Amino acid sequence: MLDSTDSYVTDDGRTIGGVVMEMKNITLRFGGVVAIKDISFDIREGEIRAIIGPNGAGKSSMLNVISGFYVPQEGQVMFHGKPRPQMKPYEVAQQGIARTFQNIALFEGMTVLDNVMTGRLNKMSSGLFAQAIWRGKAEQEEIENREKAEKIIDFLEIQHIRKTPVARLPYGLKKRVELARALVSEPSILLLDEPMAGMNVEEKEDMSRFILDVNDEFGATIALIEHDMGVVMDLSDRVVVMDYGKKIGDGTPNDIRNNQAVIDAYLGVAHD
Amino acid sequence: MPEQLVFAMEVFLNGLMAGVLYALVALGFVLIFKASGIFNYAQGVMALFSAMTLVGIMKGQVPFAHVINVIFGTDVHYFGWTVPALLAIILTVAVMVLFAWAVQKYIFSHLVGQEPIILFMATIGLAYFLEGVGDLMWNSEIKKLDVGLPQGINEAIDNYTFNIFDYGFFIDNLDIVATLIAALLVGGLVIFSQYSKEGRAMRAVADDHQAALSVGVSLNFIWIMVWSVAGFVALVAGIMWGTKSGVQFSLSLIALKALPVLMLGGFTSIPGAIVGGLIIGVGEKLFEFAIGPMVGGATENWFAYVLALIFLVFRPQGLFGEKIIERV
Amino acid sequence: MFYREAGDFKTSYTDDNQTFPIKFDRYRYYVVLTVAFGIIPFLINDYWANAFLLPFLIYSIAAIGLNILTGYCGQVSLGTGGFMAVGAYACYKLMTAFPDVNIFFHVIAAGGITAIVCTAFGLPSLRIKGFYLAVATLAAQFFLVWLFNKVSWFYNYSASGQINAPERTVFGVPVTGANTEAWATYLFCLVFLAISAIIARNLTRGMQGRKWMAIRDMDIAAEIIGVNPLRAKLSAFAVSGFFIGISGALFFAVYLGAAEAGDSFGIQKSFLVLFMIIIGGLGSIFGSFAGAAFLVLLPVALKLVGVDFLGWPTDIVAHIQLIIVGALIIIFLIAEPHGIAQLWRVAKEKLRLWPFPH
Amino acid sequence: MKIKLTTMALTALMAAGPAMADLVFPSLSYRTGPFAAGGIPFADGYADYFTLLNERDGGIGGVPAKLIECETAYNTEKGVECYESTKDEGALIYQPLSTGITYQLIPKATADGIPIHSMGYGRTSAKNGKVFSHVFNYPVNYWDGASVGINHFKKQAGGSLEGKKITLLHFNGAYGKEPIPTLEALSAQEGFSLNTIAIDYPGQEQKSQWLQIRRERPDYVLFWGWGVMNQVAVQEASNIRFPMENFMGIWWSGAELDVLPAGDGANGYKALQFHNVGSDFPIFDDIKQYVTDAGKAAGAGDQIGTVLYNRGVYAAFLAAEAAKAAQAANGTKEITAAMMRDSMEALTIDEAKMAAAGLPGFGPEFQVSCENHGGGGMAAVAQWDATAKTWSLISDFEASDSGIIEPLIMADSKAFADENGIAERCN
Repeated sequence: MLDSTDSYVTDDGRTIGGVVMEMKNITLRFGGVVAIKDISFDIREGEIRAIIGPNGAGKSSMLNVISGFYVPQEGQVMFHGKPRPQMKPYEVAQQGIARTFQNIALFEGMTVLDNVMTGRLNKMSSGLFAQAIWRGKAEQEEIENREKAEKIIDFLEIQHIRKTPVARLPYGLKKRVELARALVSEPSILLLDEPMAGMNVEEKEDMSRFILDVNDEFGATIALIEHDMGVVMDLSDRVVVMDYGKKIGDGTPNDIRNNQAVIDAYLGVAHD
Repeated sequence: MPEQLVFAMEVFLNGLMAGVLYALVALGFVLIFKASGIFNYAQGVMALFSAMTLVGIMKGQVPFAHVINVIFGTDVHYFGWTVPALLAIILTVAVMVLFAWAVQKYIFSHLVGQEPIILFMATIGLAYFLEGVGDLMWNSEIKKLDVGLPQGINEAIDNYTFNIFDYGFFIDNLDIVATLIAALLVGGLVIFSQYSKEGRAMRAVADDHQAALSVGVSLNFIWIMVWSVAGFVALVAGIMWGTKSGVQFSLSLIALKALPVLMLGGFTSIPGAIVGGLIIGVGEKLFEFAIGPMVGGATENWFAYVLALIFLVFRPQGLFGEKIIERV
Repeated sequence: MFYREAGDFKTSYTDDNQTFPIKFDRYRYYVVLTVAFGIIPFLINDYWANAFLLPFLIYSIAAIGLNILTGYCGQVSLGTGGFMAVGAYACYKLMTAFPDVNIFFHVIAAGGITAIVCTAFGLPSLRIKGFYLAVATLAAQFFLVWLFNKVSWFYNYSASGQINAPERTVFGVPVTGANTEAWATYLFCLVFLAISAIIARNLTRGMQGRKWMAIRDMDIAAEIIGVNPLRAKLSAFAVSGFFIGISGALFFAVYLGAAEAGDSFGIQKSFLVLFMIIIGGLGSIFGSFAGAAFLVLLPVALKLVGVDFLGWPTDIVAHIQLIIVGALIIIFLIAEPHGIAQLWRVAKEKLRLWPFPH
Repeated sequence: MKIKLTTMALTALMAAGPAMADLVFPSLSYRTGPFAAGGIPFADGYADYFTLLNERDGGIGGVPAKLIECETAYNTEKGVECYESTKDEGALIYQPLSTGITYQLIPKATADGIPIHSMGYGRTSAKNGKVFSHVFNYPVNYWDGASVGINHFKKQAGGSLEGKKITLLHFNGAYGKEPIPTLEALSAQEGFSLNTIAIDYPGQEQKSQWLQIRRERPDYVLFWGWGVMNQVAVQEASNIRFPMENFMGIWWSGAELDVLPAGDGANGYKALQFHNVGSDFPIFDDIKQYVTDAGKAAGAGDQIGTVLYNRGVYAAFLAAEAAKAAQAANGTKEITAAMMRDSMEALTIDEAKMAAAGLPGFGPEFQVSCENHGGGGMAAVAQWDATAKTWSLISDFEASDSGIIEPLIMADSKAFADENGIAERCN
């Protein structure tokens, strides 16, 4: 058993650090419905952590708890070993947690470039007045942000649609733009909500490659939700399995593959 | 009983009566909004237009007389006949149905799927258009409207309350009639939407356009119907207000009285419109009674909005509006 | 070929971030500026200034203000008339209280005061959305007008409740009061419009604009990626109020010269400015100009045609004017819901390809 | 299709040609908008009077009067546009017909040297000609109205208002607040208690106000309303059975259209007037003969003799008289706005002039001077007879209490002069 501060090196040579975020006995209810029931798990620095489960298992709700959009009735989110006080979603984002959404949540009225640039909003320190006259620091920061954004745009290979309004893009590209928007904020933890949902095999391969590259090149910790077991098993270092709001498995892909509860959930054994 | 309390009771009752009329106007908004997502700013002008049409038909006015006279150099004003009130009302309803059809065919069938604000703007354009047409058609004089509704203080209530409180309450007969008619109208609408085939189709459309389409409900027909019903409601409101003040431009401004009611009651709820109307009616009258004299009076216009605003801050979807669940 | 962007390469991000990245646009912009500042002042007369140019300039500022709030930040407001009244009355109080300070600063200060008031009335926007908010802003409209009517301090206790703009000069040239020259009032307003447009453009092309648009397009997602909705919305209300306040101050002091809250800043003003930005184009600075020009010019043009040219009775013309304005609004919305600005963009694309349509 | 419009267009085009010699009278009318019903008869009367002069007398002193009508819809911005579009046509006098537009035109017209006549509206303190060189508000203003009204009630009460309760019910805006200072001063002098109740635009709903009146039982109610406010107020007064003879409106709340919708309930309602009512004057025969029957009437022709039509005629009559006097004084038929102004400042209206114009006893006799641009401040009280459906004057034109009003006018005009750095004239 690893300690929360221990680090180790994976088979493909990446270093996985200590625990950066820990969910402690999270319970979330909507009225009478229990979406998440007493779930605990942790995320380590530099790892790719997957949360899987059938529809309605509470995966997205879990992600929403992490990004501060839902406030759990019970339990605690530990961040860097300290309990995180209740905060607004934008404050969570300011701590370096970026995310994408299951049903793409891009800003449809803006161009790809503007969408990506928006991801850097927390890196901008000049005030309203400085921006109004567009001189000095405001202009400098704008250029810096643009350079960073262009790097990400190059990296995700979406240069050609830079100035296209997002509303005109096909689904797969939109997903990529959303990833770019999250990446450009240089997050310490990146939350991906079904990054490959609705994609064809080719697009899925592309996306998997991007996720691995992001983890590798930017050293980002990634927590992702995915439906597609196959992809998840190949991608992730550790997997949490949820079903009906409960955690039914947690471990390396190999552990999960052999976990009877998981197999039952996925093969549809009747709940009793 | 202390005098002020007695006065407050009188104000309260009158507020309720005023509230019923507000609710009536608000109802027209709700019907259209529920079925088609259109926030119909023209509702007030529709009230004016329908009341003008009613008077015009009753008096046998020649439509567009002024324009005709100017173009052809003629001097026609009246056909020389008069039409009984009931028949005139039926004819006016027919005009409003025709109007509903035209609105649907020439405007909103071309705007399907647009954003709400675009639809809203279109109704403001419609309001301008209708205002211009109405004046050209029936001229801009103040027209006396008399379809036989009683007016003036209700003696019975005056005497009755005088015996109890030593102060006779003032309740206008017109308000009592208006309340009864509004109640009948609302009851009728509820029965219509619950029990008739068209009514059920209307509710189906309100719930889910796509689903309603897929089970074979004609959206076009429903929308025309909803606009017609709203036109009818506008006519009733126009008659009530027009009886008191004569039919004139300011009837179109009663829409502004209905907006706070909508905020309070929710844009999609018929009971909301009624309860909201009553709350606004009573609230603004009581505020004017209690606080008005201290701040110089004439508070009703803004107080209705402020009341609705305060309310909304605590309940953003209105009184009966559907609860907003935010998801990502 | 009339409109060219090929061969116009950018070598730095600064170049690419310009307001008019395309050379052709930039030249046209300089031409417009030259005409506006260098030529019109020599041609202008009282009629053109008061019937068209001043209202156009002033409404453009108001439209830019409302466009920031509604077009960029997605918060529909029907309180514009009330906020213009704040600007007007603030300007009046400042003009009469500090007669020695230049009117230029009074107008700016009036904008600042309006920004504060507007922000206060923007607070409910955190809870109330969409049409509910639009109707809620009417509370501001009615309350403010009532207030300016009721509290006689605002109109210096004058018997009539009207406010009158006393004469004030800039560089010795009167811009308010009885003895103004058309060119002076025109230039004075034009300077404010130019400043407003530049500030608005800078704000909307940068990070602040992106935050506003993010809130407009999807407020929940915006909050999750780090936009503070409180600050974004309130800053939009503040900036919008600043411009609307300036326009209200100019409207009263330079254009009308005398005003009364209910008369000059009623709910019709709120609707008019909203029309302007919707017909012009939501979320477009150019659209604010186009919408203001359209709605200021149209009634005057219709009147000229109807009364002066065709000789029709004024009332028929006025009614037909209502019908035409109403019909045009509807036709516009059906033909191009995104306003004149979008028509312009489409036309540019066509021109760029011309004469090779494919 | 024989189109009258085209002929009208042609005449308009031809008229726009070299006919510079005409005497130009712009009419800033409002035949549309919220107050159209009141604006139409006035505009008709104004236009018909000049048409009559042209048709019957060949104009004023032989020069045709040219009326340029411009639609303001009671909207201040349109009013400004109208002013600018007509002033270069040689306009002699403006009657803005709206207090808001008057306020805007005061500085503009003064600078352009064109006189303004705001008859029974506008800025009350413009009566002080020392400060307002180009603005005239003869024969009467709102403060006179308030004073005459109170005097009437005083007479009605048997000579004293001591201990009486009087309520001012008013439009919640500049116009409605005008009489308050006068009434406050009068209340101190006469010993009645004054209460003011405001009604917000548009005034469609006045339940609160009338419940308050019913509770407080004032002895008299004075009323400053306009538009739908008038009809509703009269109706509500009759609903609560307020004694109509104790309810009096200002001259903008005293036309047929204000009382007709209330039917019999309006019987006995009073209103102040500064000109006579009814169609029993020789001029109306001429108007019928030369204007209406000749198909040249501005409106439908059914407004003749109504209060607001008569007011339009009266306004036109006063303008025409001033123009006539200017022609005589300057020995030229083609007068300018400056001559018009000088003539207005020396205008005398007496019975002879009125009778000569076919308007015997139509208005008060008065004189205008450099110091006094407001005339004699005389008004009469009219009462409505619901059975006969007519207004009739029940008093003579009586003067207001100038001891109360003069100091108020001086104070307000001085404030304006100070704010705008105007030096007093007439010294």
